[in-house]
Amino acid sequence: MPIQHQASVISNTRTGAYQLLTLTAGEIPKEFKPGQFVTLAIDGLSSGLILRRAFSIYQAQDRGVYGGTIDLVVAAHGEGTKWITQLKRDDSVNIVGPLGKPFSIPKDAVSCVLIGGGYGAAPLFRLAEALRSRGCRVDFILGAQNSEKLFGILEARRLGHNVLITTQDGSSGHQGLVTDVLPDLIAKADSQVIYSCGPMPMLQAITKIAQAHQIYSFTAVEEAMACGIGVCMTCVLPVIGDDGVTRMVRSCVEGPTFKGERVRWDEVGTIPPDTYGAGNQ
Amino acid sequence: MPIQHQASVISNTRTGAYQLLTLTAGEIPKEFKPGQFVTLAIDGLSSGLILRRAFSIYQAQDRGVYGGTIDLVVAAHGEGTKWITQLKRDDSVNIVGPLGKPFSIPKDAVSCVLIGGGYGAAPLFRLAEALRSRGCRVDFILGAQNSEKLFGILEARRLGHNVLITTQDGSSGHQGLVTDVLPDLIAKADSQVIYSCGPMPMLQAITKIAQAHQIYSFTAVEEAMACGIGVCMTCVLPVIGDDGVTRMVRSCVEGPTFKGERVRWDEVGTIPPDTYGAGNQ
Amino acid sequence: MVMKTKSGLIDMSCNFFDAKLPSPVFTASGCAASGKELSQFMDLTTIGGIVTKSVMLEARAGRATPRMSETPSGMLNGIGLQGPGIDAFLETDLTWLNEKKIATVVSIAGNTVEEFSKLAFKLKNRSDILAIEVNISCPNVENRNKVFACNPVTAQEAIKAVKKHISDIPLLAKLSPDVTDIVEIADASIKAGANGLSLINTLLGMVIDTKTFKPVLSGGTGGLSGPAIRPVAVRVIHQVRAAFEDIFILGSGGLRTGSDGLEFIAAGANALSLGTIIFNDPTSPVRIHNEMAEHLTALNKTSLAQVRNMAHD
Amino acid sequence: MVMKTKSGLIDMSCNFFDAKLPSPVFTASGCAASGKELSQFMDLTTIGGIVTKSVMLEARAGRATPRMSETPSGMLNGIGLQGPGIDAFLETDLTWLNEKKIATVVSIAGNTVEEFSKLAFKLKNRSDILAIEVNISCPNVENRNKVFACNPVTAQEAIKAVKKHISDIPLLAKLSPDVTDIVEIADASIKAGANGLSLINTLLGMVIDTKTFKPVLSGGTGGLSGPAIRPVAVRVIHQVRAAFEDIFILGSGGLRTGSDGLEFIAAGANALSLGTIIFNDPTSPVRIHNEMAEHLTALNKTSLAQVRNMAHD
Ligand SMILES: Cc1cc2nc3c(=O)[nH]c(=O)nc-3n(C[C@H](O)[C@H](O)[C@H](O)COP(=O)(O)OP(=O)(O)OC[C@H]3O[C@@H](n4cnc5c(N)ncnc54)[C@H](O)[C@@H]3O)c2cc1C
Ligand SMILES: Cc1cc2nc3c(=O)[nH]c(=O)nc-3n(C[C@H](O)[C@H](O)[C@H](O)COP(=O)(O)OP(=O)(O)OC[C@H]3O[C@@H](n4cnc5c(N)ncnc54)[C@H](O)[C@@H]3O)c2cc1C
Ligand SMILES: Cc1cc2nc3c(=O)[nH]c(=O)nc-3n(C[C@H](O)[C@H](O)[C@H](O)COP(=O)(O)O)c2cc1C
Ligand SMILES: Cc1cc2nc3c(=O)[nH]c(=O)nc-3n(C[C@H](O)[C@H](O)[C@H](O)COP(=O)(O)O)c2cc1C
Ligand code: FES
Ligand code: FES
Repeated sequence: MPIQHQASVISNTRTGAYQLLTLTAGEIPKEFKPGQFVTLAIDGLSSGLILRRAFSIYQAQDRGVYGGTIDLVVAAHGEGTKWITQLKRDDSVNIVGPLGKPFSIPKDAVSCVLIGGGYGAAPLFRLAEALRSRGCRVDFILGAQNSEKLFGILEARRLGHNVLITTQDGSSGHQGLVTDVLPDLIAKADSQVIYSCGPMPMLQAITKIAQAHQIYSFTAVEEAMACGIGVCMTCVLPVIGDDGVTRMVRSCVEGPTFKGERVRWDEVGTIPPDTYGAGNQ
Repeated sequence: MPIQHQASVISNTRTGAYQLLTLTAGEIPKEFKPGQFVTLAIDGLSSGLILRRAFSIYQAQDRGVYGGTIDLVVAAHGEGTKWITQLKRDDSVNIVGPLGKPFSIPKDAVSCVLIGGGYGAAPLFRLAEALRSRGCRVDFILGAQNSEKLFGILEARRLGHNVLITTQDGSSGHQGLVTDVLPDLIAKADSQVIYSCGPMPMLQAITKIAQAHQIYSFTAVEEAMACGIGVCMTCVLPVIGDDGVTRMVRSCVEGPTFKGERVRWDEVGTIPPDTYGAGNQ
Repeated sequence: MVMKTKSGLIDMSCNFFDAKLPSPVFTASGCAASGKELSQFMDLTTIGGIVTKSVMLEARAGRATPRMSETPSGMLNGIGLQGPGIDAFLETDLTWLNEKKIATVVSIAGNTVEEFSKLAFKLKNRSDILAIEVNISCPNVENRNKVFACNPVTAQEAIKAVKKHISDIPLLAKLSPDVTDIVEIADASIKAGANGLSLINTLLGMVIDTKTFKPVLSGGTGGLSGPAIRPVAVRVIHQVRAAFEDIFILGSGGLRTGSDGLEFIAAGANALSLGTIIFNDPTSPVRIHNEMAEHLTALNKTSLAQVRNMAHD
Repeated sequence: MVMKTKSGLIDMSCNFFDAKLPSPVFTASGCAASGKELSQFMDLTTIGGIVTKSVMLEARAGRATPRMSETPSGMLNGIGLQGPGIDAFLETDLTWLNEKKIATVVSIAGNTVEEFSKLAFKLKNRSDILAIEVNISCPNVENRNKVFACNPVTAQEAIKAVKKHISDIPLLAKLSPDVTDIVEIADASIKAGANGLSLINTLLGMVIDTKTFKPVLSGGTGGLSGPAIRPVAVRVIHQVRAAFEDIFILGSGGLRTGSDGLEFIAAGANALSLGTIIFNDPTSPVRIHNEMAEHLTALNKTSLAQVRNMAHD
């Protein structure tokens, strides 16, 4: 059950190209499962920005000196995230969460690859812990445009068997894309499941590789959201259901995590003609 | 000439019911004369509050470690002033000033009463200095609803011959209104000019007393302003010109200081039928 | 129905045709789906009720994404009425709402007069609906000429088609502010049998992406909502109330605070529906209800009804 | 006319009928008086020019205060066209503007068709005016039926009355967004002789004081302006441009940043006029001009003209 909480900023520190934001979160951490996100309102009643902003939950602590807390990794993008990245200790911010469907976790102790693009790595560390506690082997691939935009390398090293780094400009690790190094890793680690979070083209490419290797792919997508709680229908994408029918599905409540092969990646941003209800426009 | 300046907050401290806000002000202090005001923009480009807020200049320093600076006395009222009163050191705020017509200053060394209602006292201290440097005697009456809302008593004591205090709840000084104690002071100090700033009914009552005593009254009015620089025509009130004709006059550029007897106090908020242009609605 | 605030007691109840509700606050169509998601945040029986997302005859996939763009103090949406179609809606969504005893206004939208007629037929004689809102003002149709509420004749036809089948359930006509003379459209709707009016739907707007220089929304234009449009909503409600003393008005458009709600009531609204603010603050229906109560008791009022129409002299 | 930015060179010049101006940016009518006050903050010859406050035939005191109310990302105003009357305006204000060589669009407003005709007569054959803007859309008149731009017939009559006396000076008809079909009104204005259109004037709105429960503005309703209305302005400009490929459009409504200005240009505007944002930022005309130039060069554009109408396919 999602909870609305008036949070206080505990800290907001720079980490590479991002801000690591720690907030009081009340009961939210108790409800949290890896892959879920929270939304933050921008400013108070006089703000001209009325929509909330969504962020993956990076860490969630049940209890501590401040009660429950969560950590977010925030990239300054437009006006809303600029405001968030400038929050100071003790500032107040309204949060709602945990939201969305968490990652599916295999019953068995299988070998998993976790792939994060930029701040997309954020939700993967609590996932890695959950997988490890099931006895899964966990490997990481962290990719970004440049080394500044890589997130969580040290923690990946702590939790992962292998940690591969890629950057597009070659400033760290392999120069290129996460998908350059994925096939080799799958072969070496005998991976059974891939989890990924990052830009849509990356998720799509990973899913293709997973399909080629006949292994599972779970992706966490990022669609523009107005409400984040399933009431507005802005965040939809075409997803094939268990019955084989494509529907325009809300990524905030039926996602953000989807089985990769269920998302019609090529047709995101369109209504595929065979979508349920597409004939009645 | 008014100047637009991107100011930094030097300090923002509580003083009674108000915040004393010190800002860098570039060249504004050089241009400043007592009675003038500045306007502050609320927040950055994402703010839903697009109109500037007006504040009397309380102090203006030409030069110091921060270059020119100004001090304002700010009462939290609605959303805009709430934002201003919460500014922190080093926050940035856009200011425009000095704006408006300063108080007229007598050529001769006459006896003056300066009357401030609440934060309306703010513009009177630099005025007192200017008057004293002309050799004028200065007396103060500071009034407010309660003692929390009195501003500048110590400074008034430093600059004034007599300082009378009134509060409506009797928590300091005489219980009642500034006008209760004014006639006696005029008699005692042989006052020739009254300067006042505060709520409209106070300015009106003071002007009546001044007229009864056949002495000058200069008032600084507070009308809701959209632009503060004379381009929008929202801040008008009916004022009698040198030619005896009443016009709807902009209080931001032709005021905020007016000769008391020129303002048609009873008809503020109306267009008196004999106003210039009133026949052509 | 009398509630206690910091400053006193206040009767916040709302006469909604024959029903007496504990609050005038509803959720607006398209901004609370069919209630299930929001009910995680609050007990929807403590507010007035919900207006469900406009449902069409058939299932509908809606428009391609992007479907929204944030705008200054508002947003533009072009959802395109994605939904399950009336049959699935009645079976699943309305059944759930009835089980939970949530007062429900069912919003319907048709592409043609005939579709409105068929939709109404499906709702005939139902005793589990508080009212039917006839959405004749959705801006997200392919052709501006298809917005029924932009023309008194088409408005009248659509409402008549619904009224034909509906006798016992109050009908609300949801109107668009994008007209030269709202009173004319209101008049046509009332003459066609509308028992009340929902004022206002979104304003037609557009946002252009300044990287691609193309419209952001897949459909080009969309509906502008949120606090930005509130002064237009207040004006429309005031204007229509001045023309029709007795018509029931469900007010919407930019409500954010209890004070905003009271503006609407003073302008002439009988009840309120919250749209975009729900995205900002999912518990806003309860908050706004409480803020209105606090505001009124602080002014020594004892009932909400005391301020209704007060902005008229 | 070619200026240098961080990323390159860009031609920001604006073809304004026969004139070539250094910038497409104007100040909007009623938001810069007659230029004198603003010229303390910037050199008004470096921007496109100014549109003066709508002037009437006679001196006019305007409406009683309160004349404004702040609204979410906007404001409501009911100034009521306070001004000195055309004769005093020409003698004092226009003389000053000419002395300073500031390109000037003179805005006129009449209560009747005859007044428009008389105003036009006063402006006949003047070579010191860039254009005449005919304000047929001021919402602050006593009677909604008096808004000429709400009806194609009255719009046509007003424009014709002006055109009768004016041959050499371009005429812009300033239109209201508060109509069912803006293209119809635009068409009527063009047929009556308008050489261009100013889009948009304010939206009719109302704010109610929730202490007194009465309308805040002395006139009850007022005109809504500012960023809040920008998506409506972009939509109207886009809609009118789609209907009239060649008509000159002076765009206004909620401009705040250079990016906003480019939205207008891509939608079809030839030039821009800044209203409410001037109250927020008196140097915004220069800022917005520069932001547009920076934005365009960062996208490797070499002239503003390259993005005009780009939102149309
Ligand atoms: C499930 C989910 C998880 C996310 N996790 C993170 C995270 O961990 N760290 C992080 O830095 N960012 C994350 N994002 C992206 C973040 O939400 C956007 O960067 C942010 O909303 C942009 O807001 P803005 O005001 O800076 O940009 P603007 O462009 O001004 O935003 C305008 C509007 O568009 C929406 N929007 C714009 N870009 C995006 C986007 N990429 N995704 C969703 N909405 C968008 C905004 O919410 C807002 O409503 C996540 C998004 C989603 C959907
Ligand atoms: C010349 C002048 C000097 C002033 N000096 C001071 C001062 O030294 N200290 C101080 O605390 N206040 C001063 N004020 C009043 C101050 O400007 C208002 O309290 C402030 O604008 C209210 O803004 P808000 O956002 O809190 O209120 P809101 O009610 O939210 O404001 C809404 C709108 O109304 C306008 N407005 C509302 N009340 C007033 C008002 N009383 N005067 C002018 N505009 C108003 C605001 O500017 C804004 O545009 C002065 C006003 C003027 C005109
Ligand atoms: C995302 C979204 C979807 C909407 N869908 C509908 C709808 O299906 N039917 C309808 O009548 N109105 C719909 N509306 C309009 C709202 O019900 C409401 O009338 C309008 O948004 C103004 O209110 P607001 O400013 O509080 O949002 C929708 C609005 C939004 C923002
Ligand atoms: C205070 C004020 C006064 C205005 N006066 C006039 C006027 O006299 N004539 C006119 O045509 N438009 C007038 N307008 C409308 C503006 O010129 C402009 O079209 C409108 O405000 C939309 O632009 P904006 O959102 O940038 O302000 C006025 C607007 C404001 C805010
Ligand atoms: S963001 Fe509103 S339904 Fe997903
Ligand atoms: S506030 Fe705009 S003219 Fe005075």
